[in-house]
Amino acid sequence: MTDRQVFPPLALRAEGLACGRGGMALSRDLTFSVEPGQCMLLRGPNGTGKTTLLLTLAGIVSPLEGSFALQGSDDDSPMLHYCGHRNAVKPRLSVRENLEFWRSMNGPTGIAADAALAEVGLGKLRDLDAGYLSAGQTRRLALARLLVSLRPLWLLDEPTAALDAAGHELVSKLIDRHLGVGGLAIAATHDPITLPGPGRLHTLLLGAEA
Amino acid sequence: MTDRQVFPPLALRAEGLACGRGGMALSRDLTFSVEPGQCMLLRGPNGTGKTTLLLTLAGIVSPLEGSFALQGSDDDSPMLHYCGHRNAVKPRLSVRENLEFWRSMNGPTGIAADAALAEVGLGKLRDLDAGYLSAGQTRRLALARLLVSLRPLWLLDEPTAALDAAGHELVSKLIDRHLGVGGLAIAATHDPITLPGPGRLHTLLLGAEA
Amino acid sequence: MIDLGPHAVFIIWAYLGVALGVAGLIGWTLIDARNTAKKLAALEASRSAK
Amino acid sequence: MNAFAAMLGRELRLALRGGGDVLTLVLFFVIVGAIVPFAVGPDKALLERIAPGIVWIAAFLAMLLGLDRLFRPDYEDGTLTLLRHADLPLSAAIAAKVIAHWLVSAVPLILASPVLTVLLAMEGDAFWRTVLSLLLGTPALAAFGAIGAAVTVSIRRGGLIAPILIAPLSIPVLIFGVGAITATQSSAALLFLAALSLMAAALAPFAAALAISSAED
Amino acid sequence: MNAFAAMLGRELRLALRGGGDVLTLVLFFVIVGAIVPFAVGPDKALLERIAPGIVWIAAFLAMLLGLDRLFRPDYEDGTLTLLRHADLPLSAAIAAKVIAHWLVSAVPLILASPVLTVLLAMEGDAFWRTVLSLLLGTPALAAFGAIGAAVTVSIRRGGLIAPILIAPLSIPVLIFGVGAITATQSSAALLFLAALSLMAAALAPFAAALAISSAED
Amino acid sequence: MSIDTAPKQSWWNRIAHPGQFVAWTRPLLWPLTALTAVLFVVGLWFAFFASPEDYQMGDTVRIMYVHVPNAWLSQFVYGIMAVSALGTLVWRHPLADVSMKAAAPLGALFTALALFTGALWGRPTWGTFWEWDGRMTSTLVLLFIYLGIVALWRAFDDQLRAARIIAVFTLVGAINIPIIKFSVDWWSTLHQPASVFRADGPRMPGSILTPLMVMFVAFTLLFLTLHLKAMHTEIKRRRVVTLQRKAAQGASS
Ligand code: HEM
Ligand SMILES: Nc1ncnc2c1ncn2[C@@H]1O[C@H](COP(=O)(O)OP(=O)(O)OP(=O)(O)O)[C@@H](O)[C@H]1O
Ligand SMILES: Nc1ncnc2c1ncn2[C@@H]1O[C@H](COP(=O)(O)OP(=O)(O)OP(=O)(O)O)[C@@H](O)[C@H]1O
Ligand SMILES: [Mg+2]
Ligand SMILES: [Mg+2]
Repeated sequence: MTDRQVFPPLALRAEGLACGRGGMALSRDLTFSVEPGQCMLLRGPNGTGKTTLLLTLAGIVSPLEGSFALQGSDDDSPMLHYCGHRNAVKPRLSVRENLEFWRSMNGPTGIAADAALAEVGLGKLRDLDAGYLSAGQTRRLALARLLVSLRPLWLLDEPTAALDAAGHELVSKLIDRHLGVGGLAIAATHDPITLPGPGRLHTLLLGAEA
Repeated sequence: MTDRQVFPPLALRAEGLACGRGGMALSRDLTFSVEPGQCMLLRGPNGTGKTTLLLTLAGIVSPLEGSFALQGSDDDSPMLHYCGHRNAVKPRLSVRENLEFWRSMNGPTGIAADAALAEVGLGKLRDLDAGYLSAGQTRRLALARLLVSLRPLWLLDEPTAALDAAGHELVSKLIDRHLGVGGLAIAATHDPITLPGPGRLHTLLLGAEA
Repeated sequence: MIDLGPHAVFIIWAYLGVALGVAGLIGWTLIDARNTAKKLAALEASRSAK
Repeated sequence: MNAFAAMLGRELRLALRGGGDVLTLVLFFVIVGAIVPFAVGPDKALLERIAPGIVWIAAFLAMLLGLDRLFRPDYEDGTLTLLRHADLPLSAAIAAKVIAHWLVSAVPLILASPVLTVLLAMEGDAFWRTVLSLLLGTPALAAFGAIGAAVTVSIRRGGLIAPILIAPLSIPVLIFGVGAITATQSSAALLFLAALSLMAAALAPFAAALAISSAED
Repeated sequence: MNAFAAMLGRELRLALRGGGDVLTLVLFFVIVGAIVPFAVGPDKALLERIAPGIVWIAAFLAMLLGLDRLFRPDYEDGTLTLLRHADLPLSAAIAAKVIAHWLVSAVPLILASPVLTVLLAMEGDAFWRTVLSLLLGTPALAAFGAIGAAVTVSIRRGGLIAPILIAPLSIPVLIFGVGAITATQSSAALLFLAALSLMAAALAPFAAALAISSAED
Repeated sequence: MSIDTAPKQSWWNRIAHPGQFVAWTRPLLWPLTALTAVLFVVGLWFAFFASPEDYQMGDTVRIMYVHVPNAWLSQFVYGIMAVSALGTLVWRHPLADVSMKAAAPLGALFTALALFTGALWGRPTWGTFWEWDGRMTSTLVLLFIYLGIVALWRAFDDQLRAARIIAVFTLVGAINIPIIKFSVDWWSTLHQPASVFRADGPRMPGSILTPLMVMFVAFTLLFLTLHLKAMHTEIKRRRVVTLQRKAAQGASS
């Protein structure tokens, strides 16, 4: 149920996709589609290619076979946020400067930087040197980047890494809200993620033959 | 219950310890003790000083107030393993070479490198360049370091980070076994860790006033 | 062999150097080819053995 | 345009807050210049003769030194990956970085060049030609440097290769730069320098962007 | 002793597998030497005169270049933190690193120095003195470099500070090194070089270990 | 945004597929080798027994028969690399990667040999091994560029990725080489009295031209043969790497 449709109705479809590293396939023959308002969870043991699949969808690693497309987009402007293992947070810039930078780079189409910081629980730390943040705080800052620029597709690699219990809830809430406005999300995670409402979450299991 | 006592009976005691960063206290007036065969979990929201406390106990950050001591040790040889956010894994060396290096550096008092790799589930990858490991595999390699050199005190900072379900169990098993031979462990974590047997696990809650 | 004149040393060294360089290159190319072929054969054998 | 300014601002801020990186480069420039008299002996006429060459070599080496900081930190913390999906095209972002690199590594050298001219016993006239030639030539060095840095960024231990890739490419800059200080046809050399800088600066962002976007994560 | 060998072995392995880092340093050394003629002009007599200085500056810079790799990667991936709790004392571990650094960065330079002597038109006799002076002087450069790198890594912010910390320390080495090539009192200069190297090598591991272990994580 | 990996079929794609390429070029190797060997024998016979000494340079002119072919190859090989680099970037063809990589060490060696023979020629004619003359100097710079490229290839461990990056650098170098050549000429003519000996090609008598031409073709064929062989090896090496990784992966799962 989408209460407010912000994005054009996009869908991510992959057909017979094989991704891998260094010419070697890690996952083969993946066929899936993610519709607006849906989130796909990638699960699987360590080293089965979750990160690789996300990088492939982000266009950074080239697929070995098959194809994928974000259907319904007409222009060529960037459509996705990638949030990887590494946080792209610069020490020496304050927390707010870090976020403002990405807001300018990705287009200030989302909420204001201060609001986003408050949202992820860093409101009080906004003038601290970002190099001093703890592991979890750094992760929260990386998540705030998703909020300051609107993009329909989120690719999240272990979004809950290093986060506390409140942080886990925060991630669920952010995804929930993003889906609510018609966004798409793909998240690789080892932690349980639950969303209210049925049919919005499905899981792609990698690597395990079971 | 310690089935086989490998270490001398040590105990870690802290009295009125205050730790912090940059002269600013994060946690104050901590008094605790960890006895042989016991594990202390550090819990608390992001940024409340878990990592800082571990670094203090490892002797890397100096305490602001109070004192702590590992009682019962008579010689000056290193007594602890610190396993932090960063994995100290070198690309360009194979997985086994990485581990062998640490085995020589820390003293080959534990099990053999190959056995340790098999233990953490990297047995088959032992000749792979360690730079190619996935996030979880790298973490497993860092954990293998604990096994190749025997040290009574383990300081673990989010040992389960990036690990899958099997990895979580692995961590519990390793801690359990370490306690079983009379070791001590302190682990900062956001994930649930359970150990069989009562009285072996206690929790220190940081930061929360509740 | 003809008489190479007063600068024979230089001529001989030039040809010798080139000969050595080219021989080295050929040798290296062949050895590299042989080693790679061997490795490939071994790997393919171990694959089909499985 | 806004994003371009943000990138430029960020780079400048990082450099200026960077615990005196700028000062370091200048000091290095001066030290290389000052070490030469020790190495070749304190012969004034000789010094004056080789002074333009030394100024340019010192500038070249100083700019090499800061190069590893151009892309590597951003590569390692994941920023470059994210920049591929930014609204600003990657080549524009790189152009901003190159401009910032020039501002923080070449301009201070130019400002410090009077010190070297004194140490190396150059006369007043040559001093102005030095400043001018540095001003026109260093953009080319920065641009070639950016290409070298981009090509080597994804090599895990690749920081050392960049200088040897860049040095041969930069030889024309050195030759014309020195020519602009010494020769009687100083103005021809200056023209060439300017042309080189323009060409290199126009080419570099695209070449560097191409190299970076072919680097996998 | 076993741990010491393990450290040394690891460092050598990393350097030799590092995609030709060694080759790169040598190339850099030769290129810096070869670039000087472009800057000072192709005058043979002049070149021969400044050749010893150039050889030593090229060596100094080549050794500087590899320096950032001495501790920084280990600092950034957490290895240095762990080394504090190793069985092997930190200073011994650092001594192993410095030895490895000298082996992979100075020895190749010495082997490559003939190329420079040809390019810079030095005569046969001067060549042997060059080799000898490099052999005796480079350990001091490596040792001072290690101190500089350790201090830099422990202040966390200044990647580029090492060169300016090291340059003043290294100036005596350069002066005596050049003296050993040119002067008639070559043997006196060689003696000083050897003394400097001994002293620096004995001091460096402890100074560097002190700097590193006072760095917070 | 969409990415498709379906291969485009064409005759070119078929014969240039790495596996196919090895298959149809392998029969060429032996004839090429034989031809090269024959030409070398003929060329050397001409060079030593069937050509007169130069009236000016004396017997040292015989160095020319190895010097000039190597000097020419030093530039020709870079041309091959630049064309292959275009192939890598524009058509993304794996064969172009392979050709680029196989050519680099060959080019470096030919350039080094040109320098070596030139230096040995310079000593009797100019009285010095090395002169900072424009042509010699730009050849030296070219050698540095070659060595840089070889070092780059060695530094990457993923060769597929390396190819595109190195292609960028090769092309930048290709643009820059004329500039370097020009600047070096400008530089040495500016600083140096025009004492440099100049041998103008056309002035050569036929008795010298014949061995030169034969050696010239012989060296070029030598390069082509070695290049082809090295490309075959490189294709096999890539297969080895893939199989090794597969083995590691197969073992892990
Ligand atoms: C290290 C020193 C030298 C280098 C790097 C060098 C390099 C070159 C190069 C690049 C060419 C051009 C080949 C072509 O256009 O295809 C060439 C041709 C030639 N070189 Fe050298 N050369 C050197 C020394 C000499 C010396 C000392 C002599 C004679 C005394 C000489 C005589 C010639 C002649 C006769 C040609 C062919 C004629 C021509 O193309 O104009 N070279 N050399
Ligand atoms: N260049 C490479 N060559 C060969 N194998 C590679 C290369 N890079 C990565 N790998 C392998 O690919 C796998 C990496 O998978 P990936 O990082 O996608 O795993 P993941 O599912 O994200 O795991 P995790 O849960 O641990 O993050 C690992 O098994 C690793 O060994
Ligand atoms: N130099 C400094 N000056 C001021 N504050 C600092 C400095 N370094 C760290 N901090 C602050 O100290 C805290 C770091 O705590 P620490 O890293 O120990 O947290 P943590 O409990 O491990 O959190 P997490 O669960 O996120 O890993 C953060 O709140 C950070 O803002
Ligand atoms: Mg992963
Ligand atoms: Mg922490």
